[in-house]
Amino acid sequence: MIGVIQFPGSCDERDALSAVERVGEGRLVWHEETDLTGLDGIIVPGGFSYGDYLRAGAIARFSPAMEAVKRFAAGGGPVLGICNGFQVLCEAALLPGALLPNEGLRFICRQVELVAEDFTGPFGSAIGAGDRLSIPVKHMSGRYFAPDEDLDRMEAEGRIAFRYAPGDNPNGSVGDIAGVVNEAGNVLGLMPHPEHAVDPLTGSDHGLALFRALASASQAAAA
Amino acid sequence: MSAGVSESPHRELGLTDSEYERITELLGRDPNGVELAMFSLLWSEHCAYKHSRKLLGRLPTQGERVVMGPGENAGAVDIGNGHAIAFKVESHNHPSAVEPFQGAATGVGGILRDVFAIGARPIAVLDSLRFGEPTSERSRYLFEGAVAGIGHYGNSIGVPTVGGEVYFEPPYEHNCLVNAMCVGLARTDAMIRSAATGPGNLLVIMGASTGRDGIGGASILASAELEAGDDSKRPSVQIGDPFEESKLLECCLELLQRGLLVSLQDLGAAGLTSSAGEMASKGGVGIDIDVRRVPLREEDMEPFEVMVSESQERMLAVIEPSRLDEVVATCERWQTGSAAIGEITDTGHLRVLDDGVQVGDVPVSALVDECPLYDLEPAEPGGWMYPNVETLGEQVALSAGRSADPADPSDILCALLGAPNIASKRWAFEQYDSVVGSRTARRPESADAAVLMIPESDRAIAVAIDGNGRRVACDPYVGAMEAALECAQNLACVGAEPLGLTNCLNFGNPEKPNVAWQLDRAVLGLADACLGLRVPVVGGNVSLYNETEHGPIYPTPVVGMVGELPDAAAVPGLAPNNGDRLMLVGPFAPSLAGSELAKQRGELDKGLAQVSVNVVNAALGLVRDLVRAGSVSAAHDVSDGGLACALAEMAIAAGTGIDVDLDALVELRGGSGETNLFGEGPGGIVLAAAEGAAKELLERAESAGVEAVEIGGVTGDRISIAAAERDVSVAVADAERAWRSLAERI
Amino acid sequence: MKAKVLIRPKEGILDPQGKAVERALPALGFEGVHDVRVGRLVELETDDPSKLDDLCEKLLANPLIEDFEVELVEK
Amino acid sequence: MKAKVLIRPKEGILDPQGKAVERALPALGFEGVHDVRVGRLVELETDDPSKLDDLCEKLLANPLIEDFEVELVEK
Ligand SMILES: Nc1ncnc2c1ncn2[C@@H]1O[C@H](COP(=O)(O)OP(=O)(O)O)[C@@H](O)[C@H]1O
Ligand SMILES: [Mg+2]
Repeated sequence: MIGVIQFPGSCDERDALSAVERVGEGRLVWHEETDLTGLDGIIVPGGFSYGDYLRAGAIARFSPAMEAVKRFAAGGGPVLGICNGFQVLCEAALLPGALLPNEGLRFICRQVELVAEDFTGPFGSAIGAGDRLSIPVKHMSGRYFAPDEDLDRMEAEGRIAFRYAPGDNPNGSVGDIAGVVNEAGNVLGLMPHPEHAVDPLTGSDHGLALFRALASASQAAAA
Repeated sequence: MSAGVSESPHRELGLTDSEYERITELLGRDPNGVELAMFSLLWSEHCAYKHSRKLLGRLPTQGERVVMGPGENAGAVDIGNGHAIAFKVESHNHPSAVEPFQGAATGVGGILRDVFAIGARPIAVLDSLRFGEPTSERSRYLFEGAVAGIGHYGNSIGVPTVGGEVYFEPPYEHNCLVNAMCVGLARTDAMIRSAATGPGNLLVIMGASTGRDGIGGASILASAELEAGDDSKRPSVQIGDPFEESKLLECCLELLQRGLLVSLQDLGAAGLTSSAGEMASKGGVGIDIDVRRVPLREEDMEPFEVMVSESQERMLAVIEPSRLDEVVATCERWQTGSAAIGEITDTGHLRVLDDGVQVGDVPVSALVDECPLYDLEPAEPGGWMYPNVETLGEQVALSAGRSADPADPSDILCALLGAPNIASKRWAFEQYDSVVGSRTARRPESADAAVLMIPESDRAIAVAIDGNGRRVACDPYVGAMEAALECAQNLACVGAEPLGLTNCLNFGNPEKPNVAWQLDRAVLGLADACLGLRVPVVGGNVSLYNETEHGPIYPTPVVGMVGELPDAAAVPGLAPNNGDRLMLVGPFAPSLAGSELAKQRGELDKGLAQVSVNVVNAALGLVRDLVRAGSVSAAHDVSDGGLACALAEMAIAAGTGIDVDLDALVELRGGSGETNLFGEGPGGIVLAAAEGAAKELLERAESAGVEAVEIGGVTGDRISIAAAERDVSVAVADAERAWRSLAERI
Repeated sequence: MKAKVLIRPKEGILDPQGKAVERALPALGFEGVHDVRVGRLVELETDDPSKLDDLCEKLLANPLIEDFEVELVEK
Repeated sequence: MKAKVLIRPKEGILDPQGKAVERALPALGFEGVHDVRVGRLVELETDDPSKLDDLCEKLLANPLIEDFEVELVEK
C-alpha cells in the first residue's frame, strides 16, 4: 500500500494516487497523520503546499506527516517526491540541495525529455541507465542547486537520478539535474511529473516506470 | 468615503437623482448611509444589468441537456451517467487595467467560486485577453502581468488552464479585456442552488476574513468610465490568495458531499450585500446579518464597509442550526475560517445589525428586483468608428526579412503568421499548468479545441472560447454570430457536439447610441447563431463602459462553448501525415472585409459578408461525423489570416510541406487569388485524410450536400499554394520562424 | 554607494504570505509571534542616490500595493 | 517587540531577479546602478526575540541558499 501525502494546497495528489493505482494500491495520507504503519511506500506529491508562500516547501516540511515520513525514510522505506514534493524533501533535508526560482522567472509547463542516470537504490535498479523519458514539467521554482563539493560527491556516489536531455533544461538547474536520490537511494526527488505521464492520451506513459519502481521497491521494503 | 457626509452622496456613489427618488419611494423614507451604500452597489450596472437585462431576454436558454441556466452562479449541462458540466465566463477588465497581475488573478479566483458555488469541482480554465498592440510598452506590461496572474492563480489551485485566446488591437490600448472561463464537473444530484430557504436557518460566512477591499468598488467599476489619472474612481487593488481559495474549495465540496448545506453562494461584486440579497430574493425570504459577527481583517470597520467589502476567497452558505458544529469542524479541518453571521427570516427584509442594534433595513425586493431598467437608444454609426493604421510594411519587414515586398503573397503570408493576433501564443500558455487533473487529452496548440476526458460519464468534452472584436466592429450582428460559429467549428474539428454556450458581453458606454447599436445588434446575432446551432445559452456576464476619453473598445462578445464527444482517443490533431490529401469542407466564402490583412493595410471598414448559420451547421455536422469515424488525420478551421494561414499552421504542426492549388476554388467561388489566400469568414474547415479515405470523404460530402473541394496534398518541405497567379512558396522553417516570433516582441 | 530598499505590502492590503506564515508558526513551536508581513529586499550599488525614489516607484516597487523605504549604506 | 528580518541570496548564487532589474534599468533611464540583489523582507512582532535566530534558520531562510540578518526595532 502506497501513501500519498495531502497538504493544504497540494494539487497533484489525486493524480499521483490514480497513477499508483495503475500499478498497485494506494491511499491519501492527511498532513496531520503521524502513523504510517501499513504503508510500504510514500509519495510527497506536487502542488503548492501552503501556497508555496515564503519558499516552496518551507512550511509543509514541518507538518506532522513529514516527521513520520522522515522516520519512514530512515527505516529504508521508499519515498518519491515530485515537484513540490521534491522541494519539501530538500527543505526537510531528506535530499541534498535546494530548488530556486526558474532562471526565466516564469512558471513553465512543458513536455521535456529526461535521461536516466546510473543511480543507486531501489529506484535506480528498476530504471535503466540511459533510458529517455518524455514527462511534463510545471513549476515556478525548479532550478536545482547544490554546492559544488556536494555535487561532486553526489556524482561520485551515483546519486544523480535524472538529467534534462541536452537543450531541454527548462529552469537553469545546475548540471541539467532534474532528480536526485539520498545516500541510501531510497528517497528520490524530481521536478518533472511522472503522474502526468501515465497515459499516451495525455502526452506519454513514460512516467509509469517510476510508479512501477516505487511499487517494487515497496514490496522489497515490506518483505 | 464615510456614508452620508456630502451634499448628495448618492451621486458620488453613481446613483442618478431619479434612482435615488425611487429608493426613497420604495423605503418610504430617506435611506441611511448603510442602506444607501447597499443600494448604490446593487443598483449599479455591474449587479443590476440596468442597460443589458432587456436584451439578454432574447438569448435562447432552453435545451433538453440544460441542468442550470442563467440566474444561477454558473450554468450547467447534462453529460450523462448522473454528471453535469458547469461553466461560465466572467470579465475582470477594470481591475486588470489597474493592476494586471492581481486583477487577472482575482478574476480567475472569482470565476472558480462561481463554479464551485453550484457544487461543481473546477476542472478547467480558459482565458480570453485583449490588449493594445505589443509595440506599446503599456500593452506588453498588461499582457505579461495578466498572463502571469492567471497562471499564478490557476496553477496554485491545481486547475488546468487548457485554452484561451489573445488579440492585440489599438482600441484596447486604454481598456484591456481580461475574461476568464471556468469549467466544472458535478454529480447532478449533488448540485446546489443559491436560494436561501427555511426561516430560522443560519447564514454562515466561510473563507478569508473581511477587509476594506474594493469598498464601493462594484458601482465605480461598472458605472463610471476609467478616466486617465482619475485615481478617485480607481478601485483599490485586491490581492488574490489561491491558497486560501484551494482550502475553501475543498471545504465547500466536502460540506456539500456530506449534505451539510441548504444553499451556497460566492461573495463577488458588492460582497455580502449582493450575495445575501440575491440568496434572499431567490428564496423569497428575509435575512438578518450582524456585521459584528463577521471575521474582520482590519480594525473598526464601519457596518457599511463590512456589507460592501469585496474581499476575495469568501463564500456564504445557509445551513440548518443543528449542523453548525459539523460545519465549523469541517472548516477547521481545512484551516478555513467560518462564522455564523445571521439567520434566515420570513420578513422579506435584509436587516443589518451591529452587535444586535439595527443599522439598516431594506426590503429585499427593493434592493434586488426594483432597480430601474433602461432602454437603449441605438443609432447605427455612419461609418468605421475606429482608427485605421497601415502596419503591413513593418510586419513584412519584421517577419519576412530584408528582401520583403508588401505585395508579394509569400511575404504577406509570413507577415500574417508573425502578426501578434495569429502568431503562436506559446509564450503565454506555457505559463499555465495545462495538465493537472489528468484529463487534458488535447493541450493548447495540439487541436482547435481543448479536449478533457470525463471517465465519470465515459466520454470526453471539448471546450473553446472565441470572439474577434474587430470583426464585430465591422458588423456587430454577423461578427457576434461568427464568434459562436468559430467555437462550433473548433468543437467540430475534434468531433464534439455543442451542449451549451456561455458569453461575456464586453462593450463601451451603452448610453452612447453607437455603442448601444453595437450591443443591440451583437446580442441579436448571438441569439440567432444559438438558434441556428441549437445551442442554449446557460450563463454569462456583461461588462459595459469599457471606454475612455480615447473612445470605446471594439464591441467584444466573448463566447465560450462546451461540447461532448464519445472518445478522446479518436481526436485528430492539427498535423496531417505526409502523403495525405487536403480538402476544404464547408460554405467558406473568403472576403478581405474585416480580415487581418485588411487591418494591416489600414483598410478596415463597415460591413461583413452575410452568413447562413444553417448551412455552416450542416457542414459542421458532417465534419463531426467524419472525425468521430476516424477517417481524417487532421482537422483545422479557417480563421484569422484565411486559408493560407490555416494551411501554414497545419504544415508547421506536421513539420512537412504542402502543395495546394486553389485555382479550381477561385473558379468556383470567384474573387481574386489574394482573397482566396487571405480572405476570412466562417464555414471553412480543412481536413486531411489518406488517399482512400479522402475519396470516401468527398463522396459523403456530396451525398450530404456539403461543399467539399480537394485542394492539394501534404509533401515536401515548402508551403506552396497556387492561387490565380498569386502564388505562395515559403519554406516551412521560415513560416515557423515567423509564427514563433511573438515571444521576441514582449 | 550601497543602498537597501525595503518593500512591504501597503497597510490594509492583504498579505497572503504573512498570513500563511503566521498561521503556521504555533505548530512549529513558535508562540507569541504575530503581525507577520512578508515583503521584498532589494540591495544595489548606485552612483546617484538622488534617483533611488524614482527608481523604486517606476521599477522596484508597485506603488499601488507596496510601500518602500530606502536606506543608504555609507562605505 | 518588532523585528525586521532581511533575507538575501547567498554570494555566488545566481539571482535572476536582480539580473532582470539590471536589464530593465537602461530603458528607464537609470544609469550607474549595478550589483542588484533581490531578497526577502519579513517583519513581525514577537514576545521573545531570543527565538528569532532559530526561527530564521528553521523557517524564514534556507541557510543553504540564503543569508539572513535580524534587526530589532525598539518601541
Ligand atoms: N451575457 C449573458 N448571457 C447570459 N446570461 C448572463 C449574461 N450576463 C449575465 N448573465 C447571468 O446573469 C446572472 C448574474 O450574472 P453575474 O452578476 O455575473 O453573476 P455573479 O454575480 O454570480 O458573477 C448569472 O446567472 C449570469 O449567468
Ligand atoms: Mg456568483
